[in-house]
Amino acid sequence: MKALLIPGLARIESVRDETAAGDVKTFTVQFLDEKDRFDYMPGQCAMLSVIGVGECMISITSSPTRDRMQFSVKKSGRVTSALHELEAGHTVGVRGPYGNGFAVNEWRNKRLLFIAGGIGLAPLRSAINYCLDNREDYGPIQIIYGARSPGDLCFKDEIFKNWPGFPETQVQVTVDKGDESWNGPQGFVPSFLKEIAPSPDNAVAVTCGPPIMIKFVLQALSELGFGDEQVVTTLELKMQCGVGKCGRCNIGHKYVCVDGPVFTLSQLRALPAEY
Amino acid sequence: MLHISKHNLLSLLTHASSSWQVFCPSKQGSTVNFGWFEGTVDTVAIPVNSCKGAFLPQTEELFTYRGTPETGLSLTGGFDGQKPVLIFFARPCDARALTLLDRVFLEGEYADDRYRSRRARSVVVTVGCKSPLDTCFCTAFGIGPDSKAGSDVFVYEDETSLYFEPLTEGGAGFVAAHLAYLAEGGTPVSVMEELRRAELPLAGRIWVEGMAEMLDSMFDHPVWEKMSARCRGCGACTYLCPTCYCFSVFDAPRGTHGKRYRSWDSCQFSDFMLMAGGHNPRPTRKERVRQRFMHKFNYGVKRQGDYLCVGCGRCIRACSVGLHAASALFDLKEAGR
Amino acid sequence: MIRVGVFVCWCGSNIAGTVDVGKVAEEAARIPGVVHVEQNKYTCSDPGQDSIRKAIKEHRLDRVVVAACSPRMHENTFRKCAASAGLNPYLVEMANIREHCSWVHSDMSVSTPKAVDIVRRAVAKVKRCVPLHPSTIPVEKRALVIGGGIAGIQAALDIAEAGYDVTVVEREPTIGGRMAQLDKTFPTLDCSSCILTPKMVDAASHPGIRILTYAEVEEISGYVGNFEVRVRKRARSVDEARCTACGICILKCPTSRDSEFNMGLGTRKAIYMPFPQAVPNKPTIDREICRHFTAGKCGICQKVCPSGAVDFSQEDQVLTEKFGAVVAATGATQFSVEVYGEYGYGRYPDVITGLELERLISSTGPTDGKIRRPSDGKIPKTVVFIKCVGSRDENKGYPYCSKACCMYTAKHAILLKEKIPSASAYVFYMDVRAGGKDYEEFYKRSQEMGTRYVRGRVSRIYPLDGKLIVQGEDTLLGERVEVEADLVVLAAAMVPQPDAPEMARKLGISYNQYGFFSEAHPKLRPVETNTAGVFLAGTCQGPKDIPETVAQASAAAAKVISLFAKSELSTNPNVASVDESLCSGCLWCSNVCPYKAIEEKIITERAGKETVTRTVASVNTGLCQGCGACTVACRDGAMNLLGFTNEQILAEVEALCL
Amino acid sequence: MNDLREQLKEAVASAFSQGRVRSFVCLERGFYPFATMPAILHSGSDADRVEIGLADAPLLAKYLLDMPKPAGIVVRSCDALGVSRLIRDRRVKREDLYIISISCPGVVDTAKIPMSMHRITALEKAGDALIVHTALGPTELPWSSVLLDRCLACVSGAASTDADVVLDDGRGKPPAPVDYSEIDEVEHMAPDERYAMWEKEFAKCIRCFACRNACPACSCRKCSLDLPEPEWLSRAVILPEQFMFHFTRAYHVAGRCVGCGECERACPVGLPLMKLNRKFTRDIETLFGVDDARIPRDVEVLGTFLPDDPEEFC
Repeated sequence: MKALLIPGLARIESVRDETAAGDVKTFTVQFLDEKDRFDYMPGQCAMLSVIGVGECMISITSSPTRDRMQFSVKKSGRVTSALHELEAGHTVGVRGPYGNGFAVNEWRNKRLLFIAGGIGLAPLRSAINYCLDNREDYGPIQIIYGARSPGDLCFKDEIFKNWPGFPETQVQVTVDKGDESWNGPQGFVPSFLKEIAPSPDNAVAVTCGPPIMIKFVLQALSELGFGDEQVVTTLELKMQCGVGKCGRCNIGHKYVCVDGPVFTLSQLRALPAEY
Repeated sequence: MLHISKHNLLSLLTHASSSWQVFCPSKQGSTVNFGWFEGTVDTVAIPVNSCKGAFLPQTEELFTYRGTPETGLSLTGGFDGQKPVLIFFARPCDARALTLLDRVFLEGEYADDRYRSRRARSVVVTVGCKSPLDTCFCTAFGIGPDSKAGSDVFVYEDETSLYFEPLTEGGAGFVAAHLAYLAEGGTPVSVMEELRRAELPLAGRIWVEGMAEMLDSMFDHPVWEKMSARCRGCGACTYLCPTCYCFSVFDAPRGTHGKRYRSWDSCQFSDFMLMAGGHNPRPTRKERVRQRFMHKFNYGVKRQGDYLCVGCGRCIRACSVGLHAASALFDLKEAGR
Repeated sequence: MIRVGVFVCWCGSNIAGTVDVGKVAEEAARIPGVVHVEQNKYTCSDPGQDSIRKAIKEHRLDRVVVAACSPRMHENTFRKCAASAGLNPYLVEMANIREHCSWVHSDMSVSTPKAVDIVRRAVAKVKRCVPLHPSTIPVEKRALVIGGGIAGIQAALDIAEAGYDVTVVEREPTIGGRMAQLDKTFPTLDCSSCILTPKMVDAASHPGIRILTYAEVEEISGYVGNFEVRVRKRARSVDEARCTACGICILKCPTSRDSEFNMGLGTRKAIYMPFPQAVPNKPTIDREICRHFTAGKCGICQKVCPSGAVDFSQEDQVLTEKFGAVVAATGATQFSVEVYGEYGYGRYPDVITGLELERLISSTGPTDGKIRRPSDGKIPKTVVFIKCVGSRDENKGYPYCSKACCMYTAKHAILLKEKIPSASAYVFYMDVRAGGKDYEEFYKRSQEMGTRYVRGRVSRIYPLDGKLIVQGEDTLLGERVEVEADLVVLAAAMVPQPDAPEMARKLGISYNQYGFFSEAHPKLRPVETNTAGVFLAGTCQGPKDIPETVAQASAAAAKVISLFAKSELSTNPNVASVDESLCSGCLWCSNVCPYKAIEEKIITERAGKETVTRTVASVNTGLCQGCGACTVACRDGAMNLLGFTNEQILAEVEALCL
Repeated sequence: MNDLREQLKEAVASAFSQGRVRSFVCLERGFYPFATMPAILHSGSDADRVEIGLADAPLLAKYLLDMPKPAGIVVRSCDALGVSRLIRDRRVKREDLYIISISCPGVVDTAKIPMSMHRITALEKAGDALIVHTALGPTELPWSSVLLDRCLACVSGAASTDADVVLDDGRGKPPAPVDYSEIDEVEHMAPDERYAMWEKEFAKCIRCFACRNACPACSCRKCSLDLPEPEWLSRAVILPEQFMFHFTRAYHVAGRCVGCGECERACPVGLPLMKLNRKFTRDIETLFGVDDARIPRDVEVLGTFLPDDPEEFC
């Protein structure tokens, strides 16, 4: 029987700085032992270990349609800070996949609206690339992304070069506050979203970002006529086991690690607001 | 029924400890606690702690590592099956509690390998509760002094002897292995009767019928504020509770080697949910006390199909300010009327 | 990722002779985070330092461990070295494998693994070091000298000569101190007033020196470069500007008391000048005895004063001023010799102390320089001197040596012979300590002049027929000695001023078990205190004679001058720092801080829906000396000493306990 | 007793009606009719709930930390020391408090009532006896045999005078004589024997922090032992960490322990924590010449630097 809480070891193949401040890095990893490797779906997570420091739950930002597993990590606590110290060639622990992931199969033939703020694009990126790699299965894709400043935008290659090149794919980027290099839109994501006013017809809106942004995005979506079933978001809570045992990340009787992290707005509304 | 004179019990346990890891109550300082057998056993008192530690140790090594992330690592996490666990003198509530923990750790997509391997060949020997305490209210949860759920062997106790009733194959195996210590003859009918008749003083006051459904609409009820006001925020109730199982995982590095452990944790601790960025979804005692009792009486029912409480009364004895499952059930009942 | 470079020093054979340096280097390379290791014969040498600079650049080192000697020795060297290569100097850590290892072990098989442990400790710490930056504080270039004795005068003159303003605060009505009371000074026998008076006048007339007499320091706050001092200038009831020092008031004053200056051997008036050469040369009214103040009568002085300078309504003045540095020159006093009941001081008028003899010899003294015994005014023929009265005596006095007594007793014996050639002098002594230039010769001279030195203690003195019978034992001859003396002089120990502890509290400095102020280091920082900006001069720090006092005063002045030579001070960044989010505001840190560097601060923050204020500790980084007392008093773990944080120290402990 | 309770209810109600307090902490009837538990009142109309507390009365001082101020509290002398501790530790301000002190004849420890008497229906104090009413009828026990350990070392059962209202019915327990024989016993053990004793005790510790959370001297905003970084105490519940925890706890309250014994009462596994605390208390009394080291003072023996502190290490 597979040991539940023991990670597989993986080698960091490359580390990429995403932001100007250096507070977000994308790690590409490769398992050292093939038997530790696992398949996953967009939106699923894994427990990333810096052995000797600890573990934390990180969403997998790569798409299963691509061959390398990637994690984008914002430096915020002990483990993520230690992770940021690591370089290519170093070893991390990875166990997973955990969580439900996005219902990408249910999205087929729908219009997809991805709304992200800051590092919140990391889990959506997995779904975006998955859908783009299966482009013909999905309707028009609209990506609305914002960050505090131009330097805080993640995955710049993809948002500016790669994704806009796909058919029927639109990427709209805003920043809270621009600088001399910036000539794009300026403003918060929720108001940007309201200006763009995407149609709710046959659409799924997927959003992830800082809690305050999500709060107003959800409001805006509802104003735009999106029903609760059409709105999908991912949650983050403190997790220790990832497998629904440690009793920590519950919201009501749901555990974010096994029942989430992806919830529709209607599911969320049925849960106590304790997150 | 096979029985043993109480005088011979220690010899039986000593013998058992060659094939089993025996977990039993014994006097330690001023209290009687469950622990690994070290030559003494207490057959009278209901231990302060529960026997969950035999399967979910308070601190348990997950793996040892050598090396560093920079220079390369190797992990050794082998958990080889040791001797099977023998719980000796569980109470019916304890035995029942183990079945609830089983639902958490053995069912669903992810089974806990360690818990499972300890539990797999374990034998639970339960003694009928002849003299329940003022703090006992197991009957509220359909358990009673003679309940056999979760037990492999049930023991009836009279003044001089213990009568062993094997209930499962594992229990029969245990009895068979100790026939040399057991004598045949007699059925302790009077004890059985006594157990059936035993009254629990709290039974009339505690009410759980429909509690789970009632709590569905009580998440924002002011009663939580009132209940939690006296909470001191320690973890005594959760650590001594036979059905609480929360844990956390942490690393203990020692230079270029170290260990990863898991240890019990308590939802009553202020930093239980504290996130790296400083956000705490349960910032005050109100949320934490609510979490504890909602988990026991609502979430547990939805997830594991039953109340995560067996009325053992350990939290009543543990809490220095009278905030426990019984008072909570009582207060919630009043509030939900 | 943190990149540590480890530089293992041979220190010639100092380390390499007992520690397998190669092995240490090899093990160091295995410590996580260490990316570069090298060995040097002498790391502190120019080539050694160059190799560090080169390695920092080549290997992109962001932390440096030098495994060499004590940080006392070369931490600064290597910090500067790292700084010159662009690395913050506080990212350097010393691993002391010399004093802590090679020098105390002889067995290489023991010392090598220990050296490895020490290096591992240093690496563990340096990995948790963060860049620290000194901040700067301005310097108020005015000095305060407390005490106007010879030490204070000398320090004030030296500082003023360098061009900085000095204020001297003296609690007596005049400056001059103890030295003014002395007659002649050893070993050259020049007249004390002849050499002191010009200095007093120099000080008084120096444009850079302001003298506040009859004044006391009440409170000192602030820190180096920025002390705020409150001085109470007591009312002397005489308008100094108007007074011409004609002296008529003194002449006419009807009230008198024992003169402090003459050690009670004469009297002075209620309006008085302690001695004729007093500076300032203005009288003072002693309100304790003046009949105008005690009885509301008299007022003669005011009536006779030709210039209308007597002002009974004068009030104390309280001045609050800023100073950049403080020199404590508060002096010492004389041991109360009454405790030696066997000597009969206080009971027999002709048993006197050395200072009293000074007044009897002095031409300005009560006997106009004639040595007369107090009881009957007769010229003494036989004088017995007893040394170490209160010194070197743990039972009745103090264990320390008062240092000046051997020489002044020799001086007294010489002066006695000079004034009364027929007199004979006996000196009872324990040892004669005559270390000092020309001191031994001076002592010899007193012997040559006929002074009889008796090694031994005096057991009893009693009066008989107008004489004092001095009984003792000559321990060299092993026989009892009995001297019929006319006068007995006790060489009383020099002891701290009774209010020295209070002054130390005001200054925020420490003092020893007797009450002498403590210097920062007995050898290497003899005039500095543990409070930056406060310096010591003279006998407040310990018994001294005049040459030593003057030398120390000049040294203290030099320290003040070098402090003032900087336009601003850079502060030690190894100071305490409060994590306000953890601080519970109990302020134990403040209570245990020897430097008064922690005060309370009220902060406002959101707690749920309410805005609350709460108290936290706040460190004045100018005052903080980085002693760390607060960090151990802090239960919350909120107080950290930068450069020695809890985290760093725990990391070290952990590295050593692997 | 009833008189005292009536006076107390009145005093609490009037503290609210006069606008002296926004909240009040006192005891109220517990789940078991004979026991009491803490209650935090927010209005004078709740004053009827106030109980004196015959048995198992928890100490209340520490609740003041989180209560809306000005806050009222009912104290017996042991609790008054706790309040004083919090004031001296500057965790609460005296001017934010409204203190009602009551005299106390001692508090019954229901755990000391013999097992066979369980099914208690009521407890009653009658002179020097406790009458235990059970399903089988009443039984009398000597009053002193059933008191909480802290009452056996009581500073004084009289109502403390540093209070806004003093309610003393004259039935307070007389001060207990100082008795350190228990500490002597431990001190006289051979080191190995002593170590073995503590090892056995600490091994029982489940690290629930009940002792810390009950202690009026443990009032840090955030306990340093809870900090993830630096990790003073590992989460591992293994013997060396148990020593680390208990020694740290004892050292952190050294010189500040008020001897209330609430830690020991709160400990669910019965650790003899007061043996550690009282050792410190006694040491401070003998080493520093303090009279009764449990009583908080303005100048803390271990928390003050005086320039004339001897500098023996120089």
